[in-house]
Amino acid sequence: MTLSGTYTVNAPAQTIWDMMMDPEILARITPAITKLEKLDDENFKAIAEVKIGPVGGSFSGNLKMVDKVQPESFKLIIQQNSKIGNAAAEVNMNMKALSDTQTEVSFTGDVKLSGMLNTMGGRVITPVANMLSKQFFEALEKEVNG
Amino acid sequence: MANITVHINGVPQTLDVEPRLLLVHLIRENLNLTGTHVGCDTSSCGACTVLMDGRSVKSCTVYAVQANGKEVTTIEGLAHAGQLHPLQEGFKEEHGLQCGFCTPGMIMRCVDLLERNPNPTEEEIRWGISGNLCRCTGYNNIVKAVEYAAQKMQAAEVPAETVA
Amino acid sequence: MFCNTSKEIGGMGHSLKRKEDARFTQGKGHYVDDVKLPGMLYMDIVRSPYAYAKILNIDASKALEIPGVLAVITGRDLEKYNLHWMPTLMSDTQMVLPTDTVMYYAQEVCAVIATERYIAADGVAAVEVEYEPMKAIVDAHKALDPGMPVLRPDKGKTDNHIWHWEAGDREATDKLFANAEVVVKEQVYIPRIHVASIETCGCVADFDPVEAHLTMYMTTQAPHAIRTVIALVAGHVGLSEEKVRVIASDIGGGFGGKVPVYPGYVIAIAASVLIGKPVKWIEDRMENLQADSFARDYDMTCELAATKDGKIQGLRIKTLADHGYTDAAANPSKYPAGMFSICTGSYDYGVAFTEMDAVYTNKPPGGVAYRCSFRVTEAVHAIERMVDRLALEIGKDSAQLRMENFIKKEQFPYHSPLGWEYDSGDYGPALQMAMDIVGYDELRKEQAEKRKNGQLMGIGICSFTEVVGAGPSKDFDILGIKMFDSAEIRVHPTGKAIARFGTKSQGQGHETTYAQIIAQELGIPAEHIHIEEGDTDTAPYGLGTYASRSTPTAGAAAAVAARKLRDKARKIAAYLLEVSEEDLEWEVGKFFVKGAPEKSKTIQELVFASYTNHPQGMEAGFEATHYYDPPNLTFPFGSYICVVDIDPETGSIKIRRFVAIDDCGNIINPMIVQGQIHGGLTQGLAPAMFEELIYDEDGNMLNGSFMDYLVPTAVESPSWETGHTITPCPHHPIGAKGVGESPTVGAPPAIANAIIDALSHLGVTHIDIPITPQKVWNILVEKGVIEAV
Amino acid sequence: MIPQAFHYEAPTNLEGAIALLQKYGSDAKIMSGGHSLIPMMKLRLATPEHVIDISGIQGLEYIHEEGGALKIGALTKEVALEESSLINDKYPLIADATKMIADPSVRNLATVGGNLAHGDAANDHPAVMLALRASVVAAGPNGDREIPIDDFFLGFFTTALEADEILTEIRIPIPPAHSGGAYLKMERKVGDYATAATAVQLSLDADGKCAQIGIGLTNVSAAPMRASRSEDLLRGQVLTEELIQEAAKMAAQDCDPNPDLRGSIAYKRSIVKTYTARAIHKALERAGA
Repeated sequence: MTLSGTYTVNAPAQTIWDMMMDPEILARITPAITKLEKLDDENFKAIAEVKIGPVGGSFSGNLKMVDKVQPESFKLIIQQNSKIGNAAAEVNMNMKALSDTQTEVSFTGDVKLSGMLNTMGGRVITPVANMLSKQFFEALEKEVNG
Repeated sequence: MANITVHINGVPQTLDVEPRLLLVHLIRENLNLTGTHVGCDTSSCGACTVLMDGRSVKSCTVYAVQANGKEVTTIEGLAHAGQLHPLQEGFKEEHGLQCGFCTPGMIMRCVDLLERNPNPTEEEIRWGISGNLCRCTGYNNIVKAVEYAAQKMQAAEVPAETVA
Repeated sequence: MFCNTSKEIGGMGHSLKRKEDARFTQGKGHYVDDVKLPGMLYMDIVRSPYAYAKILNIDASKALEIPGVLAVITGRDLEKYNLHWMPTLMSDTQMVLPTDTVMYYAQEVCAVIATERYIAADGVAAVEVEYEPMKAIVDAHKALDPGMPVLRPDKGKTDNHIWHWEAGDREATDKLFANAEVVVKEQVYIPRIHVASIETCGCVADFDPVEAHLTMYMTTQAPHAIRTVIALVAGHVGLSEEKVRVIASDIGGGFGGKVPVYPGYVIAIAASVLIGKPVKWIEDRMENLQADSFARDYDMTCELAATKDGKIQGLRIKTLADHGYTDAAANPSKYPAGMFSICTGSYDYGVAFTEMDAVYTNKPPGGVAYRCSFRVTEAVHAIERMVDRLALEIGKDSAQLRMENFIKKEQFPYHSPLGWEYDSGDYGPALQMAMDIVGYDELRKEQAEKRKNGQLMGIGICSFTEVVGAGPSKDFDILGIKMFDSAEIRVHPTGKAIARFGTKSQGQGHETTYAQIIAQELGIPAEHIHIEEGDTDTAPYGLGTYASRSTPTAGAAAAVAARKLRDKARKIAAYLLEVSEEDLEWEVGKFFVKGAPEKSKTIQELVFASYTNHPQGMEAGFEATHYYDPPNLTFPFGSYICVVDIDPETGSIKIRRFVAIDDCGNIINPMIVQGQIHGGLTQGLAPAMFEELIYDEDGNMLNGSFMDYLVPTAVESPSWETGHTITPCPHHPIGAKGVGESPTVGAPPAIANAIIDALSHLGVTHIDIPITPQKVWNILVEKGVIEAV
Repeated sequence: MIPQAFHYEAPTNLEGAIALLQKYGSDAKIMSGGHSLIPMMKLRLATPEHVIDISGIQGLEYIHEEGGALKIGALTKEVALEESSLINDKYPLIADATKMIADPSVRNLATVGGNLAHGDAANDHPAVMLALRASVVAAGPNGDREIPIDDFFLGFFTTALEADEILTEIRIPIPPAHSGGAYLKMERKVGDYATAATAVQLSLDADGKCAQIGIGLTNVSAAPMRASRSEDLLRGQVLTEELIQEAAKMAAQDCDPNPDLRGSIAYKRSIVKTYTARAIHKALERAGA
């Protein structure tokens, strides 16, 4: 499944970059993530709680941040496991400066789901992903506007 | 654990059950009434159909605690004093079954169907049993079996209380 | 219809009500999940969320902390006993539990044994498995691409090719096609489907450590073969064949899916042996759909050669078969593609050639037949689609084209260009009967009118020839065991009988029809003949029930065994009536003296005498056993016509009528035969319009539950119209042929042909099944009939 | 498929149920008929610690007209709608839709309130209630509040119900004379979620013009949706074939379906178009046009 999203944020690219590089802030703005623990420059341990209507799941796994080109782009490699199935994703994040104060944040990603999540989740996955990305951008904007 | 009393085929049964115990397992495992079957687990096939307060329900998607204080009728409770229910007779007479696995659920569903609509058309029967899957018969003879029972019940005017 | 017994005796031709229905209608059937033994434990299985992955670690500690969880069994545990792999029926090997790698989505990873079903489920949720996912091979075509990972290096493979097989005359066929006036060609894919019997699979393995005896209660179509397989797989750990008892009680539908030995059975046995208690394992529906044997998955390149005026001359089919990660086909023949070479169908022409390659992919193993003799449905689909394709090409009515090319009655026994000897047939009358009932000519006129107004209706025909009753020992075996079947009849002093068989009914009504065969031969009322099957301790050895083989094999055995008894009765009658055997004549139920019919002895008197007053030197009692090795297969046939209406805006398809004329030779019980046909038709409708196992590019199954695997309900299933002709089987003792599967074989092409016929004027020549409204809609958009928004 | 263990409570009145919701917060799930919740629990996709069974609360099963509105108690079972002569005679849209929900045995237990409170755009009642311009009543610690249906469905599986609120009643304005409605649903087989479905409710004025129209769509967006542009186009107009087709096309353009096993985006849009037009026709016919 491919995901993508674009959003214009009222902040310079570098500001956004700094926020994304701060595990505490990243955890705060990324929906569902409850804990992000930095292991080294690239690797994080992540715990997520997803709750949509009656469906819920606790995920844990790794998050890897690679190919960093400050302040333009980086890639996230995510592996999250849960009792109802596992999720693996590769997401390319891009920050394109529109002006000194405006940045276009966009991402494209490929997500693979396995297990029950995949079998039973077909009907709900895309709306959930869209919802989560919307929440992400909203949280990002909120964070920017402080 | 929850303490519940369920009237199964007219007999009150008081038991302590885990809240997550499914009604079908209460019936099959706790009460050893194995005529009610499990076919799909997603309330798609109807093999587990029983009557709860006279209405057909899929007992794989009902918790036993939800049946507390209710009347549950299973296939074993359908015949009275050795006298088969007209549907049981109809399924045999019209060859409305083959492997027999869906049959108890199908019959229980049809009890409810005929209760509400004593003289259904073929179309109404087909929609009426659309939540019960049969892999053997192709449904033609199930329709006939229901028609057989409908005629017989109308002729005899079987009182409602003998089936609920 | 043949029927010469009274209703009281209930021999052949009577629509006797079924004996088994008394218990089934009252909830007294006895299916495997009804088995409850003292101290019984429950098994539940952890399954792979990946289609192809290395298992890095299995951590069962949290599961084992749950009170009531007794054990978690892994492949490493089984490896100690060399039970982690088992042979398949196709001389391949299959994992019982993996030690290193999982090969398909929902494959067994390890098993939790607990005191209760619910606790076992909790245990499964608590086992933590670490995987390293690998890129799965999902597409059978890509499986053969260079550079693809080799899935089965353990088989000495250097690629994913399993076997190549061919039949017919390649050279002559190629030559014919090179010079033919007309050649039509289509790529025809028959998707992966699942039998989805309403009862899933399961077992209770009950090992008695003191006696070293295993009783295996299970849902199997072939109890004897399973016992032998158990002895072969686990003989080295002490499960000796005489100490294994397989009991198959009532079975909630089989359709081929309950022929194989699934890993769960072996794990349950291992668990019972290890723990010394009975262990129950019952699949849920998702496990059943996701991991049990599939059917079909044949991609066929089909070509038909003919003259311009429609004389069919040759057939050429090249197939790619996706077998999943192991070839575990439940195939009763020595040919790797089973009975696919019936693909020349009902038509007489010179040459044919078929070749086939099988490949490994990361999908569950199989296949099974889904209610047909292995690979017949694929063959019939290919030929019946191609005949319609030819009719379209040369502008000839498809019924007429069939009529002109049928093998004629006087040509039987007919030797097909791919090697079968058809025993009997008379195809024209069956098609004509179907055409008359449906009003074929009128329908064609209506269709022409409707096309003028943009309305879409189609008429589809299928005139199939089946090949069932595996099988003659020269061609058919399972693991080397020849495919005879058996009957043992014991008649007790009062003239009441018990008969046991090597087959196993899953709804076919054996308890009734076998009794009718014996009643026919001996004159003992069917009511007083009790039929038993499914217990390997008591029933004679047989290969089981599938491929419509019960009547052709065990049914024949019943007739022959009964005739042995009739011969004995004749001897006793001669002795009692003091005449020579030649002076006696048989009339159902009694022997009488020729010319003096008042001098007679009933079968009951003769049976009683066999216990009380038999001739000196004669063995006492009235028992006979027969193992029947059929001289040939039986070739039932039929012609089906389907009429569909299509909503030109949405692509919705409504089957307006479906007429099925079947010929299965002499009929034992017309009611049961008709019921078999109804059921088979709905199971033919299913893959034609609804069912398909769908995988994504990573090998995840996307529709592994009844919420998305679309088994037709009474609403989708039309009201079937049936009829029959009778062409007795010349070599079967009672002239019967198998019937249970003909409609599943014949219905899909009839439906597909009807839908394609409805669209053929738009230039549509083929659509793969299942033909869904979405597929039809896509075509309507592509052909410019409607516009997408 | 065995659910994870949970604690079970069966309050007999609303106050008790609300108190339990306040006590357990997001660890609790309300269950009425259980036919949305239990399947998810059996798959262990839903693992609530507490299940609050409200089916024993008296007085929430009714179908009657009162004060200009049709009032349906939240615990009213689908089967009651199916068998109600009031619904069958006067609310054909509801009657149409109810017959298409799952299957008869499920309808014997499933409730109207549950169908709405689940917030699933694939359920059939949300589109119906949008078309009927219903409102729902939510009971909470501070009493009742009425929520117009347009404010109720907030997003994917998300409604305006607070964590400590329970849906108790659905209120539907009684349609004036010359009204009609229809529900058309495309499904892969009986009992399936809609590939797409359209609910239409309309009223005609004395001149035969469309005085009011509601169009709701099922399973073609993350949240249940109203085809507002289509409604606006038709309101106040004589419904010509051309206008109806245009409105149907707008609905198809405005919806936002996901491609899945039920169909492609293009196919779902096309079904919306066809069924919207057909449902308008059927509603018109029923309105006596």
